[in-house]
Amino acid sequence: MSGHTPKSRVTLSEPTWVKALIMLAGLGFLGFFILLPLAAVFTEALRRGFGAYAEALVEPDALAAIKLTLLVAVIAVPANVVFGIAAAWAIAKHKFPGKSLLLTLIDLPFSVSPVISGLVYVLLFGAHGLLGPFLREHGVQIVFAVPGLVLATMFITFPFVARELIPLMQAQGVDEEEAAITLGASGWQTFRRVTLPNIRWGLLYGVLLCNARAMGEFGAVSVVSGHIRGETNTMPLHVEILYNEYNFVAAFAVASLLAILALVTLVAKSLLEWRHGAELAATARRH
Amino acid sequence: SGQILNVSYDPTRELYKEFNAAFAKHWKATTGEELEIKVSHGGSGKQARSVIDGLDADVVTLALASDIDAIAENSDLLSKDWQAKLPYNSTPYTSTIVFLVRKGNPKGIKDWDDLVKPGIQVITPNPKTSGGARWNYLAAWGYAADKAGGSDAAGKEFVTKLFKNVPVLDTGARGSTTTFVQRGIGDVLLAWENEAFLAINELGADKLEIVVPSVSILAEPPVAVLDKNVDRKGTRKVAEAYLTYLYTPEGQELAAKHYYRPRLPQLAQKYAHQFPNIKLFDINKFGGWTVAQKTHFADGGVFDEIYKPGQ
Amino acid sequence: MSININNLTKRFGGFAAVDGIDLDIHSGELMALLGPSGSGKTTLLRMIGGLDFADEGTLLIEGEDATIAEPHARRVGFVFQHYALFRHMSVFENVAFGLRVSRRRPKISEAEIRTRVMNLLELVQLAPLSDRYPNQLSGGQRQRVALARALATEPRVLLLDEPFGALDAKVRKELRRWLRDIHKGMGVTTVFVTHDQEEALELADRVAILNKGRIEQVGTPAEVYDNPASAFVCDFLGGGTRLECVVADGAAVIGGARVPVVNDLPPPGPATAYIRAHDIDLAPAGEAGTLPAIIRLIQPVGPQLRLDLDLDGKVVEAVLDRHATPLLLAPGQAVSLRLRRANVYPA
Amino acid sequence: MSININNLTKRFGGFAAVDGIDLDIHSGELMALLGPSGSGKTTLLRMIGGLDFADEGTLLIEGEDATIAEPHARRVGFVFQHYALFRHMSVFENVAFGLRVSRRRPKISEAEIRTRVMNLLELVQLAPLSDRYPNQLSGGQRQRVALARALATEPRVLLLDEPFGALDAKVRKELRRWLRDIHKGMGVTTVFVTHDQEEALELADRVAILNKGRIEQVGTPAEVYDNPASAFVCDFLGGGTRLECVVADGAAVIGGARVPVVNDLPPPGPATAYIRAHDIDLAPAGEAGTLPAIIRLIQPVGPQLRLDLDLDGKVVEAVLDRHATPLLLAPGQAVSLRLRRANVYPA
Amino acid sequence: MTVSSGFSLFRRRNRSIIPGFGLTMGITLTYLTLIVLIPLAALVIRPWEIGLSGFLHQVTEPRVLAALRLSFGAAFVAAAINAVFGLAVAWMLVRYDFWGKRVVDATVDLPFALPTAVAGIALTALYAPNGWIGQFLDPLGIKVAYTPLGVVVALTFIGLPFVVRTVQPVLEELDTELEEAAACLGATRFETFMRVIFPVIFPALLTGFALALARAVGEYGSVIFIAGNMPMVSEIAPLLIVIKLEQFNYAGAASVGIAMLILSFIMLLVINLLQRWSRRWAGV
Ligand SMILES: Nc1ncnc2c1ncn2[C@@H]1O[C@H](COP(=O)(O)OP(=O)(O)OP(=O)(O)O)[C@@H](O)[C@H]1O
Ligand SMILES: Nc1ncnc2c1ncn2[C@@H]1O[C@H](COP(=O)(O)OP(=O)(O)OP(=O)(O)O)[C@@H](O)[C@H]1O
Ligand SMILES: [Mg+2]
Ligand SMILES: [Mg+2]
Ligand SMILES: O=S(=O)([O-])[O-]
Repeated sequence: MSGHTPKSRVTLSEPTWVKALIMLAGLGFLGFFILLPLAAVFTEALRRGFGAYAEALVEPDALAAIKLTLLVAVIAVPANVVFGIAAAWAIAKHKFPGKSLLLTLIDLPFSVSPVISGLVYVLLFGAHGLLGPFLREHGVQIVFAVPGLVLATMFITFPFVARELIPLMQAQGVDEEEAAITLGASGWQTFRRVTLPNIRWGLLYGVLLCNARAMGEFGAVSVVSGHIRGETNTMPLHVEILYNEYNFVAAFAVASLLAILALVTLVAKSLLEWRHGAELAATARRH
Repeated sequence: SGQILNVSYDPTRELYKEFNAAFAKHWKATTGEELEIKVSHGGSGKQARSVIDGLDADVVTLALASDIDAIAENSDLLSKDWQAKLPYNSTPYTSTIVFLVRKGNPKGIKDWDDLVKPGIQVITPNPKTSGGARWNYLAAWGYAADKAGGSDAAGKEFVTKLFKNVPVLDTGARGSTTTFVQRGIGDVLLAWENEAFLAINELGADKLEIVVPSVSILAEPPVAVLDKNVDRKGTRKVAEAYLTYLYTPEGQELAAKHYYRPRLPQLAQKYAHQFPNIKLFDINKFGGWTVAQKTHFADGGVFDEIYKPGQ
Repeated sequence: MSININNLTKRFGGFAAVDGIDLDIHSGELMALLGPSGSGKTTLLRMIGGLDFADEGTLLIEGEDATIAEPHARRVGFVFQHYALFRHMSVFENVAFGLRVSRRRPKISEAEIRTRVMNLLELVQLAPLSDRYPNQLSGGQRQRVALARALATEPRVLLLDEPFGALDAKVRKELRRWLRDIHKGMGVTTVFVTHDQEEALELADRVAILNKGRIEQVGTPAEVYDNPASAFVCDFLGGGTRLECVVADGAAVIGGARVPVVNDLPPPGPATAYIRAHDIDLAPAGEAGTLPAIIRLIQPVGPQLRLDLDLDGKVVEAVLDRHATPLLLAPGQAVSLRLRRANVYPA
Repeated sequence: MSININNLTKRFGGFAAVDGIDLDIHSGELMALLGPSGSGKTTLLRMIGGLDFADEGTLLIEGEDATIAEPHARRVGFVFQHYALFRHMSVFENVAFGLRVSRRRPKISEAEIRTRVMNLLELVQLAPLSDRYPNQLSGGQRQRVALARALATEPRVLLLDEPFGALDAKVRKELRRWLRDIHKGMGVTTVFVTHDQEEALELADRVAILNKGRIEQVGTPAEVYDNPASAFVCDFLGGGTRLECVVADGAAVIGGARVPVVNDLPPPGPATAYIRAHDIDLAPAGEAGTLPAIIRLIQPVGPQLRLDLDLDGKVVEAVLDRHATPLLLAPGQAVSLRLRRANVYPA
Repeated sequence: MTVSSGFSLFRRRNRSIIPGFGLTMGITLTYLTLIVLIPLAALVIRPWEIGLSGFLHQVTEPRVLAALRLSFGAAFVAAAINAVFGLAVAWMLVRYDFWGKRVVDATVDLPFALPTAVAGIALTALYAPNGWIGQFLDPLGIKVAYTPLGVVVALTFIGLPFVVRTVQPVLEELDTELEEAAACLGATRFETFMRVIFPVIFPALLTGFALALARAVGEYGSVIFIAGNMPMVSEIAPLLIVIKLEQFNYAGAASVGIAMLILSFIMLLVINLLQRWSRRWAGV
């Protein structure tokens, strides 16, 4: 009777068959929806070998698209970082009426179709838009040029950094800031030396996701791009063009570059989580 | 050095790639000026919309006259009589609509009537967004109407049946070709003649073949200079030269090379062997593009009726 | 470094968390703010520290008006209940923080920062742990870092919010003595918040007892314990069993027995008496001037014997010295109670 | 409903958290598992409750082998330190949960559930709050809900892990008495874990003292307090000041003074003596058989007077009754200590 | 005391000790207004030229209604699929140990990062009748690409991380003692899940569902490649906006856009209310 095998925490585990079912459902789901598409991208990209793959990436139009994408990200992401930090500071560290309204407005771009995100700028800055004619008279081109791409990208990625920081900073409370202030630190010193180090991983995570989305946005930039070869085509648009030229290898090669970017982002992110799990755990991780 | 922007539609990518290089060289030789020619491709309607909204094009080379009409109507970029400014209705090359089927023509598709048979899947882009698709639609309509002695009712019935056989509506000609060739969807693709040739060259003569219907439409993709833009940018001279060059033997050779039917008689003759001999009717059968556009493709037009529920 | 608080009031919404408080804290004193949860202790302390600002009233620190001064201008050190240590800084850097951000010119040299921080860490017995990060420390150690950090800027006033609230009983006791020693050694005016009566009585020079945003009594531990100014204070400081009584002839009469009253006698008539467990002696049943009771429960707890006694259906708690209890007691036994003294308040 | 634990062992990795424990818990008894943090109390309790399973040894409940039985089959009620109340259920639903998921057939009727739950809520004095959600309750109230919930399924054994650990001092004291009363009323065998000596001594019928996964001593509160079986137990139960001594002639000699030894005397030679603060009397300086000391600090705490005394550079803590202290004491004063008794263990 | 110091006294008494509110709030509101509010206002006022009746006419066209129904319906189905499988994935990641768990965990975020157009092309390549997966489904008569099912597939892909990432932290924080308590009280594993675990994670699940839904409703890039875009059948609302734009029908495009905004808003409102209700125990 007492020659039993020891078991542990039986109360907290499902029967083996249930466990197997959940694993199967989970892994199968991820396999079908994540692994296979990813595999498809790389298979197609390397269909003609590595030479063709590399060639597709150094082709001048591809390089121009890569440069443009980087340029857009380099402007849009820091702008959203400044905004995100400011918004998180105001919302998480202060009390004011209308806070939940502000939070809703910050989330707004998230529930707006990318097509609409592009459209609003056309309605605003297009030749027949509200401000377009005036700007045109003064020689300012916004849509169908880099500023339009940047604006649409900013709109799309608007909530990312703020959304990452607000719950994190709310969870951290104001104790440390108050402590710093009683010790004589100025507002800037408090931010620089106390708040920023506390949110740095969350911030970096937000920046990575914001950046990935900024580089990968298609719908919104498609509306405001004008598709001028070598000039206003970002990488996702260039993928579409190559695809439409029956140049599938090149299309998937550029796509794979974006996928690699996504993967690097994710690896960086999980490294962060692995090393700074507790700090990041406070974020609700919603995007 | 100068720069001009040509806003064009999807199937002209290959043509203008080569033509631009040739013209830049020509321009350098005649004026000594370096010229950079930018191009933008997309569905014809979308391109027109971008131009209206401020895409800073010098010239447009679109799939059909109504798209340039729309530009004239919705902006002050060029005058309404733009089509009279260049020879041949401002159409330096023409094309037509043919069928692309799978190798060996397994469904035995010969002519328009075969397309409306039950069980046949026809691939065409969406006439709302694609210029090519409008030509497809009108070609089918014209065939059926003619066959019934000029009856519009017959035309409408025919296209209604035809679109019942369409399983996928891509937004542009290129999307449809990909769907048909790469995804293996459908039995027949309605395509620009030049697209059909290109598809065979690019994607495999071993997989596809062209079927030429008994009658088709004379598709006239027009070109125009955007007066307001070129005047503002000071590029009128080069823009006009650019379009005129399309009418030169060099330009016509290139068009023919990319399977557009040249307009210049001597070249048309030279390349006659390349293009099947089809009976072609033109847009005037529909009262010109302005009327055709309004009747068939505008919101609430005939095409929308085809997709009314309960049909 | 004295603090004078005059009619200080703070409202949240319509609710007055601190309601017209007057309080003088003497220079060098160790003052406890004691009160139940929600009585406004934290709010008052934060106003002294400059973390919240009063709606009414004034606050003088060393005679200067500090009502709206910035925390650093007040030169106060604040120790937060949950320490609020900077997680990403080592113990050393935490303590050095106030020196590094100091607005004093010329800047304090790195060498001097080192000396001063290490001296402080010696003081709080954490010098060997100076390279650790807060999450590598126990609760008691964190509390000591927080204290060293607050002391580093040489504050005129040290403020502590429930300094030992998050620690377990044993550590709490150790740190009490340690804080008293530190305070003795440095002599800095210190105010701490607690809701633990024993802690306040053991540690403080004087105790201010708060209730619903107002001060009920201020005095030395002995004063407030021996002579609670109100029923609330008496009850809150472990008043013991509450019994009905009648005040007559300068004493309280409980069930026929006269009990000496230690506090200011209320006017004759019905009143409420509090009898502390230590103020009850047991006598053989039937002795004169005593109350008859029945033993319900006897529990030896360490050096004491705790008894629950049934007095007319009411449970009375008594504590006797285990080694000095001559009677042989057993549950169910009838005994007499002699009440040595009582605190009595108008009913 | 007795529990017999035989050589129970639980390892985590290579480390034995519970290391061959033998323990008999009698039917109807209230047993405390007392020990410092990490001593294996929770692990032992969880094994009794069927939440963890032993690597070695057996566990009998009412004579039946329960070593590997599921929790519900053991019919134990478990009260978790942090209550583990179901946040999304009202107080009523929390208590009713065990009845609703009962595998008994026929199902318990809704009417009966209602009656039983409301009776339990009456018992824990929470009937008026039956519709509240847990986060609308105070800590003490939550703890009582947790207890009612555990009792609802009429367990044979009630297990409580640090039942009052998360409560503040005052509430903790109130709930102690209340738990004792409930236990008396229901008579269910109860085992509770604590690291608070006073709590264990005050509440339990018997106390098991754990150290490093082993049991050091089992006995009634008086037994373990008066006669600690080891230096660990003595120290852990508030052993008082530790002094070096020499055992000779049946007594401990400390600084020339002979001190009676209460526990089993170790062999003659150097040893360690523990003197409790209550076992120190003050005498005028120079009395025979006493130790000279100097008063460092006097602190009246409630009914007591706490003194720190300097005995040859070592701090000795003493507690006197405030009202029974005839000497006029002041810091700095030289006095004599008379040590009334000591616990002595081999050095 | 002078008037001005009296004023500053009043002012400073009400301020917070944490500085920078004015500055950061200023930045926030300015940026929000410039990037989000003004452009959206431009959208909202656009259909004025056609009036309310014109707006209503535009959005009640059968094709518009069909497209809206598809966009919202497919998004709803996709979010529901994600709720079920996302919960399984989150559960697996939190509760089970298996080889490669870290990698699996990381890949969940891929749809956030992968450009939607790339996803659309890749999914089409997979699910077309001659694709890796489609070739097995086609003989069974299951058509994915170029049908509403394809729309659901694409929307499932882009919404996948939301449910996992909102449920996962809640599951992680879920006190195992709750489950032990339930087990002690005699609940089976299934009962424990249904009565103890699920109600606690339900609000988070709902949040994840709402986020996935909101994102999916407006999605364009990944859908147009796989949808087939048949009017009345597989044409999504954002595509209709594009089509209307290409017809130079700005007012119509804006009308559909506004209709989408309004519907999304109502839907999110309902979900929010539902969520609040499901967390009624959390409010004091
Ligand atoms: N920022 C605030 N907003 C609204 N009410 C508040 C705020 N801070 C405190 N209060 C309220 O003021 C009262 C006093 O709070 P305070 O924190 O000073 O109490 P406390 O005595 O420190 O209690 P505790 O012992 O629980 O810490 C409470 O009723 C509290 O709810
Ligand atoms: N699941 C586990 N895995 C590894 N080690 C464990 C586990 N549970 C407990 N331990 C270890 O076993 C020892 C005993 O733990 P246990 O929780 O029983 O102590 P405890 O007496 O209840 O302490 P506390 O008073 O801190 O609750 C500790 O050293 C602990 O670190
Ligand atoms: Mg407080
Ligand atoms: Mg424990
Ligand atoms: O490019 S098209 O307009 O013909 O699709």
